[in-house]
Amino acid sequence: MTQTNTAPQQSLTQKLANPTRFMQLSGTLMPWLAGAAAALILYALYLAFFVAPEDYQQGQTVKIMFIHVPAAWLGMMGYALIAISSFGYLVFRHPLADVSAKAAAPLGAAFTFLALATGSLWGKPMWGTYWVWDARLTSMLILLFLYFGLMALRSAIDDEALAGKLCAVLGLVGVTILPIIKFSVDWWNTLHQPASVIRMDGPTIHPDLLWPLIVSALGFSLLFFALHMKGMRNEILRRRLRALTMAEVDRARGVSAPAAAE
Amino acid sequence: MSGFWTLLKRDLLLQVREGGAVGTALGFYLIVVAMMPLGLGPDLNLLSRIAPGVLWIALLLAALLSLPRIFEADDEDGSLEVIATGDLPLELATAAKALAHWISTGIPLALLAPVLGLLLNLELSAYPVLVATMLVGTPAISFLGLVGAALTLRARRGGLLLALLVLPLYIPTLIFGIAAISAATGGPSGFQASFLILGAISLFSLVIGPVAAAAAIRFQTQ
Amino acid sequence: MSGFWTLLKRDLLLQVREGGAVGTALGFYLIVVAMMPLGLGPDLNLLSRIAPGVLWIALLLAALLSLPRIFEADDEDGSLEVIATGDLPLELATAAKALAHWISTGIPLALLAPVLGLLLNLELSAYPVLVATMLVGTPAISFLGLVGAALTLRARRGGLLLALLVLPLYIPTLIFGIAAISAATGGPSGFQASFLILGAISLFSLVIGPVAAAAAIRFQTQ
Amino acid sequence: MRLSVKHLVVDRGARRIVDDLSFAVEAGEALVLVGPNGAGKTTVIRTVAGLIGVAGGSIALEGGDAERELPAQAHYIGHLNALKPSLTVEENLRFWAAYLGGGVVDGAAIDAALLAFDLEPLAMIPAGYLSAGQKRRACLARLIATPRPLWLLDEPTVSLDAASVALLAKQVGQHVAGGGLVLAATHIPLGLASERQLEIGMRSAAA
Amino acid sequence: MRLSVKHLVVDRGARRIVDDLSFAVEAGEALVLVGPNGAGKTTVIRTVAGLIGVAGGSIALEGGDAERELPAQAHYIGHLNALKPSLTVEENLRFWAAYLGGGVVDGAAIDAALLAFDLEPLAMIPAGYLSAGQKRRACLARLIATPRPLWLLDEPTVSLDAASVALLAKQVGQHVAGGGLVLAATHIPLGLASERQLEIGMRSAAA
Ligand code: HEM
Ligand SMILES: Nc1ncnc2c1ncn2[C@@H]1O[C@H](COP(=O)(O)OP(=O)(O)OP(=O)(O)O)[C@@H](O)[C@H]1O
Ligand SMILES: Nc1ncnc2c1ncn2[C@@H]1O[C@H](COP(=O)(O)OP(=O)(O)OP(=O)(O)O)[C@@H](O)[C@H]1O
Ligand SMILES: [Mg+2]
Ligand SMILES: [Mg+2]
Repeated sequence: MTQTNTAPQQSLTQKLANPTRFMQLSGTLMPWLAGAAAALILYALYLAFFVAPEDYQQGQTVKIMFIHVPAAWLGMMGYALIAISSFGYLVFRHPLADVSAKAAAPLGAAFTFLALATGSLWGKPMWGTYWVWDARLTSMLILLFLYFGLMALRSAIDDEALAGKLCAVLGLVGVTILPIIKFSVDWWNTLHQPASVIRMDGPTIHPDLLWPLIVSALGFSLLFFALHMKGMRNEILRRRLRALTMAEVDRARGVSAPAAAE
Repeated sequence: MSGFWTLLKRDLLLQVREGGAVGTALGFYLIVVAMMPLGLGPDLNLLSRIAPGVLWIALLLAALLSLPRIFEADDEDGSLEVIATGDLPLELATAAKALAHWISTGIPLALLAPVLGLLLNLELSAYPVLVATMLVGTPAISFLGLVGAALTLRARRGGLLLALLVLPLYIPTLIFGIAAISAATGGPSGFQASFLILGAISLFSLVIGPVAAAAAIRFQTQ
Repeated sequence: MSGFWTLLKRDLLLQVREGGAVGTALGFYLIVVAMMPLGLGPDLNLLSRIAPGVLWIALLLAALLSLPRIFEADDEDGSLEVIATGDLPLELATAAKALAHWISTGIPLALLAPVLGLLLNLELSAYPVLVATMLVGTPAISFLGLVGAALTLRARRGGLLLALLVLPLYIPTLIFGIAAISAATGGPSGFQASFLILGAISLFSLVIGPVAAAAAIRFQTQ
Repeated sequence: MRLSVKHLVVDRGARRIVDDLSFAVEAGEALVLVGPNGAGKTTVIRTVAGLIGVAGGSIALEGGDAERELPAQAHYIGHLNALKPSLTVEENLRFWAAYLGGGVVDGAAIDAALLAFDLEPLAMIPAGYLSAGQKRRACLARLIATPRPLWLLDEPTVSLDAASVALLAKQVGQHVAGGGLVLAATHIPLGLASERQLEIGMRSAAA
Repeated sequence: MRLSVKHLVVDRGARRIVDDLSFAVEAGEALVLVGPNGAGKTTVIRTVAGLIGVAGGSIALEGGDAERELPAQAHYIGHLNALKPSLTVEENLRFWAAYLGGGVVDGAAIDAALLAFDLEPLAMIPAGYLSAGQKRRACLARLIATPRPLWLLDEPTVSLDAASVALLAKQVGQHVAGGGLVLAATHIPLGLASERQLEIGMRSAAA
């Protein structure tokens, strides 16, 4: 038997109340976040170019690392953010969760793409080719496809509320399959290729390289969150604008409604 | 549960009545495999080396093309909404449809694979393994595909979008499917592990597929 | 003729309005190309050797999946019947739809091909030839595909059957498309000949496609 | 038994279509929703059938089978006929009877359903070959093939000729006389002996 | 002008649906086909619209534009509305006006068409968001946006409320008064001032 509790006041306006608070909070937070991100990234660049030593093997190209590695981490984190938001949206029906998931998709895709692009640029001097079908590279590429899928699904459905729910379902299915992909791709590569995977191991990183890397990672993380917050703000504003236009249309219709009812 | 069988029986009956569904999928499979030598060159050594991969990729594509039909017809003529008002939970109803897809598409494709293996000069010893691997792997194709079919039900450009959503999810099946066959035909060992993982992926999708698909459909009848 | 441009404009507008049609086709293209190394193994020498074939086959498949939409939506909502009562001969109306398909699918796919060439380690010198060949070859994909789309309009299992009908028609394009690229990158000579033949096939399908498609549609409105 | 809808609120897209609507249908009663195009009749019926989620208020079938969801106790007849073109009229009907009846098909009920909508001459014809009105009748036959207490009918008479409308009116009358509940939306009078009408206004004016 | 149908024979599948039917519609006249479900009304209208081939007999628009095919001089309104859900009502209408009018869009005619079916408040809404009756009205507006002498209407009033039926009746009346021709099939009276009815029998009994 369908039973829904009567909640006459749980209306659209109430749902918008939360985003309103979010808008205020994020409005004050934004400048600080952006400023801190810029400062840290500048400091990291300074460290990278003037303090960090050249790698004895890789020479100047090692500097790509300070962008590449944070981008790779954030690319992966973006999907985690989407998964958490999707869960929040499906379970708690919180509209902000959908806004967060929507804003995170292009951002995560951009960082993933950045990791891929810087990785391939780095690959040319290191491996002599822009691309190899190495496990890590392949799983990163598939992650990019998952982002593409999410964005394509959202763009293919008119009804925004529906699109949000369906993307949440896809986001959750994707996250359960993601570890399997990572694991399977790792396995696939070691099957077909000798263990000649060209990659420095964490511990071999010289402390002089590690410190700028950490600063840079922090800076890029703040940048990610700043952009994410900006994206969410834009999306909320866009939704409000849409609601206003719809209301306008409704009002126009309301005026002539009695004529239709006659 | 009786609703489950009723639905499964009807879906299979429709496949038969609408004639040639199975034949079409098999034909497509055949053509894609036949196109490969045209595209990649007729070198038999090369072909036999890449045969497991070609067979799996072509199978994925053939199954993929038949996915949109899982819900489309029932959605267009309003049946899906009536199905949603049945006693049967929607999760089981979607599972019945995925099962019908597997029986009418997955199994025939898996059984045809050895014949196409001949075209690609696949080692004879690989044939039993090929069929076994595909029979164990194809449920994942149907049940993960179910999610894609449900998600893209009302989306424009159904088929293409569906492919875009579903192919990444198919990658583990592809990799372990190929690994199992390669291992069995003298590649690095580990056939059993790949085979078991393949089965695990199928079981996993048996659970997750219908649940996600039912949720997606509920959202879309709105 | 003004009806021709009206229809072309609307079809392109719908592609834009319905968002991401182009992106979806590109995404699918990318995924299928990426699946090949997963299936065939990561050996770069092998991949660069078969790259032209892989790029062409994946392009065919991506175009193929977008074909059903050419007429489907217009048929479902009744527009096709109204189009048939217009002043514009149905042959030109179908040509407008094929042209819209080429602009929105063929051209973007051809332009994306070089990027995917990178993934397959295709020789850099081949890129201009690759794009030129694909731009000249893809009209045949759209205009021959048109016939398939029209023939399978009312058939159940549209996508699969369509693929089965159309893929054989695509084989000449595939063969000469690959031949032209191979010839240009140091394979056997004869680039010019392959390229011209490819153009001839496209011109031929430009004529035959709309005529056959219009006939098929007339039979099906009955 | 009693269908009671209280303070129903329904949104579609971002718009509020139904705002605080309350009504009840008693056993043995037929309630017809009337109102201009776009008033929200379809929305209300689909919401009761569980196909659209509610944004507020409650829908309950008091005195119904507590074990089963409301939609599983109702027949929903929408704009589409839910017929498979390649199955015959009888096969279509049997499938729905089996599916909606939990696997049990009562042969006598199928015959009664075919008879009720004058479908016997068409029983062996694939549904794809029927005219618009014949299809609609084949769809309506579902109501008789599986007994369910609540009928939700959205413009059931579309494409029906006068004789067929009378057949439908007779079936609705019998269902109501037997203690059934009917909630219908239509622009054309159903011609029932006793029906209550509920006027649904243009909600958007109020929202 | 005169639509003259002589000894028309139409087969569908392997069955003869229309057998030796003759009728004529004069300029300034509305002919309404009536008959039970499955009588062949849809078949006749689609045949006149050129969507079904004839098995015998002739269909001609005497005194029409000799340069153009009959279907290009007629508006066909079938069961489906021919609206793109992602285009607004006005965009849909403009497209059809441009396509059916040979590329020329008369802005005033579009406005008149929107006005005629009370669509102005809905003009900017994507067609996918409309209710059943609103969609039907948007479909009918095509009749006004491009002038064509012959209107072929297959159950044009489906889903329309009483007010909208009156709007349609008014437009049909004006078209006829201006010398136009109308051939319609319907189960519900259109409410025209003057209409001639043609009863089509149950062919299947005879076949
Ligand atoms: C397109 C090509 C590439 C992709 C997609 C890629 C991807 C990644 C990813 C996902 C990570 C994060 C891994 C983790 O922390 O678990 C990473 C880290 C790293 N990558 Fe790349 N990479 C690429 C090319 C390269 C190249 C050419 C080099 C240098 C030879 C390189 C050096 C590194 C290093 C040093 C790290 C940090 C390692 C660590 O965290 O232990 N990458 N890359
Ligand atoms: N999918 C949708 N998204 C947003 N709004 C919608 C959607 N479907 C319908 N509407 C709007 O909801 C309102 C009510 O529609 P509904 O279909 O319930 O009307 P109705 O009373 O059944 O009308 P009709 O008599 O024309 O069938 C209309 O104003 C319509 O524009
Ligand atoms: N595609 C088809 N193939 C074969 N027979 C058909 C087909 N479509 C309709 N028929 C048959 O043709 C006859 C006339 O159908 P038609 O649709 O013209 O009737 P109609 O007068 O419009 O009826 P209604 O009032 O129900 O719309 C019917 O008996 C129907 O069974
Ligand atoms: Mg309605
Ligand atoms: Mg009819």
